[in-house]
Order: sequence, then C-alpha cells, then structure tokens
Amino acid sequence: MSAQAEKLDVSVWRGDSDGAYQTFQVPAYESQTILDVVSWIQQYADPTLTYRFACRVGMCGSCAMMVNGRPRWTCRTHIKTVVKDGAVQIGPLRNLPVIKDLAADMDPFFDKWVAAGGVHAPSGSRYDPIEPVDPAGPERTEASAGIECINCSVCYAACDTVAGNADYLGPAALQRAWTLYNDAKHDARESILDAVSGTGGCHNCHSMGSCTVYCPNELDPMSAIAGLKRETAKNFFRKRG
Amino acid sequence: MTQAIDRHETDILILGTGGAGLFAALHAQQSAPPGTKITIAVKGLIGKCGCTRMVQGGYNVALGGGDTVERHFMDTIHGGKWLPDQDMAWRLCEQAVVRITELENEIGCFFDRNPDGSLHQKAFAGQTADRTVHKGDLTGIEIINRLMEQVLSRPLEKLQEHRAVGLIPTADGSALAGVLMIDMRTGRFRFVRAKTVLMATGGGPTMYKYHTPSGDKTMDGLAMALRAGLPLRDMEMVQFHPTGLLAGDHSRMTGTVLEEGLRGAGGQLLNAAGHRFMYDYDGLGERATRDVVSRGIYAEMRKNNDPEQKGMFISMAHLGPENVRQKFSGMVKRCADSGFDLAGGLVEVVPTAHYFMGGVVVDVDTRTALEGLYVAGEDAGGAHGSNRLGGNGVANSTVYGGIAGDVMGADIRHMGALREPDETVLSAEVDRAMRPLKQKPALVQPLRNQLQEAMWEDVGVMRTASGLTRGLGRIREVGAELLQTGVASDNLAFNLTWHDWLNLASLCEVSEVITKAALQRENSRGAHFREDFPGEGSIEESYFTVARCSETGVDVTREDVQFTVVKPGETILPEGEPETLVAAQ
Amino acid sequence: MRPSRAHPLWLAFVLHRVSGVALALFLPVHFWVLSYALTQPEKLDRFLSFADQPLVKIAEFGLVFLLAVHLAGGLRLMAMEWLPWSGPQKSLAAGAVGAALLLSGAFFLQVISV
Amino acid sequence: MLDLRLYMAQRISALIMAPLTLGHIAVMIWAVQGGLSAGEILGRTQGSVFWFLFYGTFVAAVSVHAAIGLRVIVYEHVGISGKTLTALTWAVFAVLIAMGARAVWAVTAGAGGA
Ligand SMILES: Cc1cc2nc3c(=O)[nH]c(=O)nc-3n(C[C@H](O)[C@H](O)[C@H](O)COP(=O)(O)OP(=O)(O)OC[C@H]3O[C@@H](n4cnc5c(N)ncnc54)[C@H](O)[C@@H]3O)c2cc1C
Ligand code: HEM
Ligand code: SF4
Ligand code: F3S
Ligand code: FES
Repeated sequence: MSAQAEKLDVSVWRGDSDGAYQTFQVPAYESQTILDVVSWIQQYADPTLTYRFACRVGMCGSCAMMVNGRPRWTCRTHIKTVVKDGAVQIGPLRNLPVIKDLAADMDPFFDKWVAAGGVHAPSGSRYDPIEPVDPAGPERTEASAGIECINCSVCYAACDTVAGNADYLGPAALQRAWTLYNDAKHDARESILDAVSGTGGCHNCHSMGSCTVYCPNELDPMSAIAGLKRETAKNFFRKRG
Repeated sequence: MTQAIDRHETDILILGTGGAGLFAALHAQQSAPPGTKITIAVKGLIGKCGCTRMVQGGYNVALGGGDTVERHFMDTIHGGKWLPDQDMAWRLCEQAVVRITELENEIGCFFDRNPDGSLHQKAFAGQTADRTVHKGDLTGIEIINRLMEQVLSRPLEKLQEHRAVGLIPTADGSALAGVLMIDMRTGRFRFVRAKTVLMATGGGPTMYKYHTPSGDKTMDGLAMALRAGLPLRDMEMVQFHPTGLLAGDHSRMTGTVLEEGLRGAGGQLLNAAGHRFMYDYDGLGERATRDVVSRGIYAEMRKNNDPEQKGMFISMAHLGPENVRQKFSGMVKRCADSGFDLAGGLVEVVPTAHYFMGGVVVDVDTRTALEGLYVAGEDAGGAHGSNRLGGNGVANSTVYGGIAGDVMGADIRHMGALREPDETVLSAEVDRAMRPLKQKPALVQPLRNQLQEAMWEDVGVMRTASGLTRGLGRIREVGAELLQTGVASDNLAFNLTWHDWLNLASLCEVSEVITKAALQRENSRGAHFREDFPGEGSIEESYFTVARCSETGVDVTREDVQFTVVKPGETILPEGEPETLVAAQ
Repeated sequence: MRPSRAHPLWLAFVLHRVSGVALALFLPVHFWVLSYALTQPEKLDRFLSFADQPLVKIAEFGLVFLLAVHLAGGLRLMAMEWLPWSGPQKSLAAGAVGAALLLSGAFFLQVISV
Repeated sequence: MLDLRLYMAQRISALIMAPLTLGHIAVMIWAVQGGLSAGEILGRTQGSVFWFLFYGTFVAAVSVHAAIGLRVIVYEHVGISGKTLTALTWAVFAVLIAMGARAVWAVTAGAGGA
C-alpha cells in the first residue's frame, strides 16, 4: 500500500493552559485512530508528549480530546473521518483545567457528578433478596436510557453553558441524577431534586443540545435534563399548592 | 541526579481501582475503626482504568433455579483442570452470591432482567447452568461506574495518577512498611507508609503482541511482589481469547476483543483460502472452548506463513448482515470505527492475551507471606488454576476485594504504629526507577515491540522447550538493552515515556517468570499447551508451579495441589444431579 | 478554540438568545416612544408617520419577526421541558408554531405595506 | 446562575406573555388596517381598564423575564457574578418596569370610558 508514504500534519497542544500548538508529521496507515496518531508522536517523535487513555475501545472514557475544535473519543475515531487536507488539530478537552499537553484534569467533572446527587443510596442491604424489576416498566426504561454513560466528559466539553458558567453541573452529572431519580431502588429520590435545583443546577441548561449531538454513546442528556426541569417544576407547584 | 522523596502516611493503602481495589476501599471503610485513614492510589483515574471496566460478558454467580454454589464450584474446578486452590475457588463461588446482592442492593447496579423481573442469567462456555449475570455486553462499565461513585463520594484520600514502583519492607524484612510511588503528574517520588496495603493492580499479560487488557496494566504488581521476595504461583497460565481484532502493528485497536458471542451465534472462522478450518481441529468447530479455538487459529496462522496476511478471518455475513448489525450493534460499530465491516465483510482476527491466572500466593483472606501486604483480584493466584471461566474474573476481583477490605479493617485494630522502612531498599528502588534518566535517551517502543514479538512467538499459545529457551534469551536481551536505554530527564511531569520504560521493566521481569514456569510444567493443562508434552499428566498428582526470586535469579518449583474439597474423579453435587442444566444448542 | 457546533438545536439556541437580547434592547426604546403619548401626542404622531417609511417598516417587521422567533423558540423550549412528548413530536410542534408565526409575521408585513 | 426560583419566574412570565404577545400582534394587524395614528391608538386604549391590565401585565411580566434573561447572558458572557449580578438584575428590572409603567400610563390613562 502506498499509504505508508503518506504523511499527516498533526498539530497537538503543548503545555498547560498557556501553551501552543506544535505540528508533527505522522505516517498515515490504513486503520489508524486519533489515539494511534497521538501515540505515534509520543513513541517515535517527541517522548515528552502527554495524553491519557486506558481501554482503547470506547469503554473507559479517558481519551477524549478536542479534534478540530470538536470533542471526541479518540480511541474510537478513525483518523480518516477528521483529517482535512491532510491535517488535523488535537487539543485537550475543553471546559476543564489542562494538566499538560492533551491531558485535562477531570476532577471538576467528577466533583459535579457527586454534587448532582449522582450516587446510589441503598434502600436494601446485601442480605436482602434481590427485588424484581420490570425491565419494560416506564421507570426502569427512563432510568436505563442514560445508564451507559462512560463519563468521558465529551458532552461537558461540548456545552457552552459549562463554558460560561463555572458552577453549572453539566450534562453528564445531571443525566446521572435523572437516572437515579427514576431508579426505584434509590433511597434519596426527593433530595435529588434539591441537589439539581441550586445555582449550578439543571435550570441553567439552555437545551442547546450539543451534549446529545456529540455524545459518542448516543445518549441524550438534554432530554434527561428536561426531565429534571419538569419534575422540579411540578414539585415547585406541589410545595406551594 | 537525586530527587527528594515526599513522605506520606496513611492507615490502609489500596493500590488500583478495578473491582478489587474499589470494593476493598468500601469494605475497609465499613470495617475499620472510626478515624482510620484510607488511601486509594491508582496509576490512572479512579475507576477509569483497569480491566474490570472492560468486562463485557458478565458475572458468574449461582442464584438458584437449579443452579447451586456446588455446581459453580465444580465447573470452576473442571475449568481450571484441577489446579485451582479449592478453598479459594469455594470461597469465590460462595461469596459471589453475597457480592452480587450487594452490587444490586447497596451499590445500585442495573443488571438485565427476565420479563418476570428476576435477574437474567446466561451460560458461558464451560458452564453447566445459566449463571452469568450481565448488563447487556457492558457489564463492567456498570459495575465500575457505580463503585466509582461510591468511592468518589466518600472521604477517602485519593491519589490519582500515582504509580506504585516498589514494595518497601521493614529492615528485618518481616513486614511491609509502605509503598514507593511516583506522582505521575509532577514526576516526584512519594513514599506512602501504611499499616496494611492491598495490592490490586490487576496483572495484565500485555507483554504479548496481541493483548486485550487496558494500556495501564503492565504487571507492575507482580513485578513488585517478585522483587519483594513473595512466591508467585501458576505463572505459566496465560489465557488467550481466540478472536482479537487485527488492525495492524501501529494501532492500539489491535488485540482488542471481538466478543465470544459472535462464535456462539454461528460466526465462522475462515483462513485466507476461505476454508472453514476449525472443524479440522475440533468436533465443536468454532464453538469449542477458548483455548482450543485459540490453538486452532494459531496453528492455521503458522501454516499460512504469509507475512502480508497474518490473521484468520471471522465471517458473520451468512447470518444476514442486518441481523448481525442488530444483534451485535456494539461490536459492529466498534469494527466500523476502525474501518472494518463485521456485519457484511470479513474481519481479521488473532488469538490475544486476555487474562493472567497466575499471581501472588495468598490465603482465602487475601493475606500474603509478608505481614501488612494483602493481594486480591487478578494479581492473586490460585482461584482459577490453569484456566479462568468466562464470568469468574470479575466475580473473583469483587469477592476478594471486598474480603480484603473487611480483613484489613479488622487486622488494623491490632497493628499499633506504622512500620519503619528499610531505607536501603527504599533508595535502591528509587535508583531503579531513575535509572533511565541517567542513560542516553533512545526510543523505548521498539523494545516493547521486540518483547511482545518474543513472547507471542516463543511463549505464546503453543510452547516447546526449545521455543521457551529461545524466548528466555530474547527476553533477557530486551531486558539488558532496556537497562542501557535512557529517557530524557528535563521534564518528568507526566512523562509517559518514562512510564513506558518502567512498564517495560515490569513486563520483562514477569515475562521471564512466565517462561521459566512454562518450562517447569511438562504437561498441557488449560491455557498452557506444550507441543512436546501434549498430555495433561496425572490429575491425581497435579502440581502447580511456584516462582520465587533468589540470590541467583528466579527459581520455579512444583508443589502438589491439595484436593481439600473434592478429589479427582469425585463430585460434590448430590447424586443423580444432571451433568448440565444448560439446554443443548 | 471554538468547537464547531452548528447543529440545529444549537442554532435554535443562538437564535433565541440573539432575539431575546434584541428584544430587550428594543423594548425600552419602544416604551420611551409610547410614553410620549402622555405629554406630547404630536411627537408620537410624527413617529408613527415616520414609521410609514419602508426602511422603518422593515425594521418594524424585523421586530415582529424577532418576537415571533423568540416566542416560537420559547414555546418550543417549554414544550420540550415540560410536556412528556417524544422527540419527533417536539420538533414537529416547534416547527408548527414557528411556521404559524412566520406566516403571521409575513401577513403583518403585508398589511402594513398596504 | 439560575436556580429553580428564577427559572420558574422566567418561565411563568414567558407563559403569561405568550398570549399577550399574540394578542398584541393581532391588535396591531387589525389597527393598521385603518392606518395608524396616535389618536386612534389612544382612542381605543385610553381609559380602558382592560387595556390597562393587558399592557400592565405584559410590562410586569417582561420586566421580570428580560431582567432574568439578561442576567444569565451577562453572567455567561461577561462573567459578572454575585452581588453585582443581583444588583444588575434588579437595575434592569427597575428600568424596564419604570419605563413600561410610564408607557402603559400614557397609553391607557385619561379620558374615555371602559
Ligand atoms: C476486554 C476484557 C473483557 C473481560 N470480560 C470479562 C467478563 O466478561 N467476565 C469476567 O468475569 N471477567 C472478564 N474480564 C476479566 C476481568 O476484567 C478481570 O478479571 C478483573 O476485572 C480484574 O480486576 P482487578 O480489580 O484485579 O484489576 P483491574 O480491574 O484491571 O484493575 C487494576 C487497577 O490497578 C491499577 N494499577 C496497575 N498498575 C498499577 C501501579 N503500578 N500503581 C497503581 N495502580 C496500578 C490499574 O490502573 C487499575 O486501576 C475481561 C477482561 C478484559 C480485558
Ligand atoms: C413572548 C413571549 C416570550 C416567551 C414565550 C419567551 C420565552 C423565553 C424563554 C423560555 C427563555 C429561556 C431561554 C433559555 O433558558 O435559554 C427566554 C429567555 C429570554 N427572553 Fe424571552 N420570551 C418571551 C418574550 C420575551 C421578550 C418580549 C423579551 C424582551 C424583552 C425577552 C427576552 C428574553 C431574554 C433576554 C432571554 C435570555 C435569553 C438566553 O438566556 O439565551 N423574551 N425567553
Ligand atoms: S453522556 Fe455521553 S458524552 Fe457525556 S460523559 Fe456520558 S458518555 Fe460521555
Ligand atoms: S449542551 Fe449544555 S445547555 Fe443543556 S442541552 Fe446540553 S447541557
Ligand atoms: S481509551 Fe478508553 S474510551 Fe478511549
């Protein structure tokens, strides 16, 4: 194959938030993901390049980066889908502090996950029987819709509300809260509505939908957040009524 | 150059955040006296690295409906070809029942249900009952995400992107004082003293050219244990998954798993000539067990001898591309992302190193020979013997992780003060980790490739004495060259190449042990196949291998398997129980 | 670095925001003009005849259009948030309201240009 | 910078405005058919309790609505927060309601029966 002779112009972010892009020539191959391109630079061109990955197959959500200005999982994105005129630009995930080069600090993302009430509160113990759950029931169906989130933060990086509003909990955390709100096993369902009603809560979402459009797992945080808005609004009248 | 070491203290230290590490943290918090400080340290981000997250098929547990703990146990012993430590296997099967209930009721996992609301269970190969609980084919994500939330929301100390590099004993060598780590983000050394340490770094046979585990797993734990003088067992037992994706040497996608279900559903394996070859090797064709299919593919690849076309092909199209797309949507998408058409075309596959059965010798309470050190999960040996059943891996890590947490929380009550480390060992470990920084910089990756080639060719799916001996030489060559290979030291913050070097050092150390253990086992059991000793040997006189570091290097000895629960030829199932409860396909 | 976000929902958001701001800027002007009615009715008249000019008509239309767009967008949003509809129904409803308002806007323009 | 209270205030005010806006546009369309003049407008509205309530409600609602809307935009794009932001919100509200009240007064107070 002649592809071996082809080169890609890959510019990658270097340094922390004050860094700059640096361009490398990377050999093109037939089956090559963005992560492969980044790895090649570190392994063969500049050993100091920093990035993060683990599973290589879209399960761990640690490899997300900005690719040509758009957040993506890099291990599952074929380079051909993003190269424009033989070039591609790769940066650290938006809306999070940059640690170094392509590695972002994901702590704020997870702090908000917890702050949104995204932690299961047990209503039973390991010694109780496993309760039956109707897999097709409306609650379980609603709860299951967002369960496959891999917390990759792609939606968080895509959302302009997060960019402008440091307190905003963000789509993934709120989606998790919505799942728990619909989970019959969760013992703190009412307190979730309080957790998502503060200054950084679900009401800040402008339904701009970038979360849903860019989620690599085809999840729909926007609708989950709408669900939270609906339930909190209902509750608002209930409390007053 | 020298570097200052940060000194840090805690009561309970947990290394790794897979199923074992996270469960240990939760259980330790429940069982330890109030005020106990618990620290969790991990090479990546909490819950986002390791293999538990990658579990697809599911979790083995006997939950009635005819299935029993006894039956699960017997399947585990048969699967492991009578080599498992029977007490460990028993505890695994028995406690899995509690652990799955805990995952469902306390941790809040969603598992797939039957229409009547009960847990859905299916049968993996080698099981005689529908036993595997799952969440679609993304079971691991569900388990780890839920555990991760629990851990993140608790007041535990979290040391993320901290890599353990050495176990530091007390001066008299009788106990563990603490663990030397590198804070990867800054590149600084940090020595963490603790009364108890759980090692749950998850093994990971990534020294093979084709491998499935996550990139962060490089046998660091077993290498550290070896250097600390601990005995390791069953080190020759590397499980290969028959169908890893082959996407070229330059792609990290290469080696990742194409799920077992593809073959179960009728997927065919073809060679370059289009011949469906598996029936040449086994009457069950593609549905034979993992080890048999892996060997079939490997043998066919060897026959082929075409450097341009290395793997075999899996073909699903005869089942109807639309049908395949629907039934295996995740797999089809994944293949499509890297440019392959699984539903309608051919995808090139190779056997890929998947799981490591070997590990540190522990008792059923996860204690080791070194006071203060506990080991659980894939790092611990014994529960699986020569072969791990699909679905027993995550059960093992969650069961024993929880036990480790309970035991550490209890043991810490009679551990007074923190122990003083042997400062000479500490500085030796620092020097070891800093060695590349003093050498002339060169590329590390070609050496890793070299090791992976050697292991694949000489210590892989099929082994011979001469191949293993040659492999040993090649491993040592890589190891020696690594010692001369440097890493530029001007910026150690998040310096992945330095960590690549350290990864490769661990892999070389453990590769040598695997090879020596494989030489020591002169028969073929489970995952270990010797072409020069194809028989399984006497089951009654089954032995397992034990490797230890000595003055002269690594020694491997044999020890007799103790049949503490069931003897070969016998069963603990009640008389008249059917051999299998799974309807024949 | 700006991600490329030009997808329909995002554009709807931008449109809604821009129309909201434009309305918020226009509104005080509008109030100011009206309040002339209190003291100087003749000035209002002058303004209204000034408003007969084509350019101003277009501006007026623009404002009605903005109002229509913002109203449609707002109703779409609230429908999406509060009504337990499925996805396609939501966009359909939004489309319907949007179309209705564009129509009324166009109608308005026609009427005032008589 | 929106909590449930502000959110509800913004949505409720929007819901109130929606029919009023549609009504206003309808009236305008109808009104222009006879050619718009200050006298005509005022003739219809002055002294009418109905129009006083109609436009009064609109002004109250829009002041709340736009103040909250601008608050969000200022926070997200300018980064002003805390007390300053609250002060700004109230200021916008105050300006709008004052100007709006003046306009409503101008248009609906005075001679004529209901
Ligand atoms: C693709 C795939 C599919 C699988 N499917 C199944 C299945 O369906 N059913 C089943 O039962 N089993 C399955 N397994 C096996 C199963 O994943 C493992 O048996 C099990 O999860 C291991 O758990 P663990 O906690 O021991 O290790 P892991 O989950 O691998 O965690 C190891 C942790 O240690 C950390 N670590 C490593 N080195 C260091 C260091 N030096 N310092 C600090 N931290 C370190 C890692 O970063 C990670 O956090 C699968 C494995 C793979 C790879
Ligand atoms: C006519 C009926 C109206 C409806 C149904 C309506 C509806 C809405 C809704 C639902 C929002 C929230 C948008 C979000 O959270 O992203 C909003 C925002 C806004 N509205 Fe209105 N509105 C109306 C009229 C007006 C008027 C007359 C003005 C001008 C004075 C106005 C100014 C704004 C502003 C400035 C915002 C903030 C926009 C943003 O946050 O992006 N609205 N409107
Ligand atoms: S919702 Fe989607 S994009 Fe957001 S974190 Fe989860 S998987 Fe990633
Ligand atoms: S992109 Fe942001 S604004 Fe809402 S719909 Fe998604 S969270
Ligand atoms: S490396 Fe795990 S999702 Fe990409």
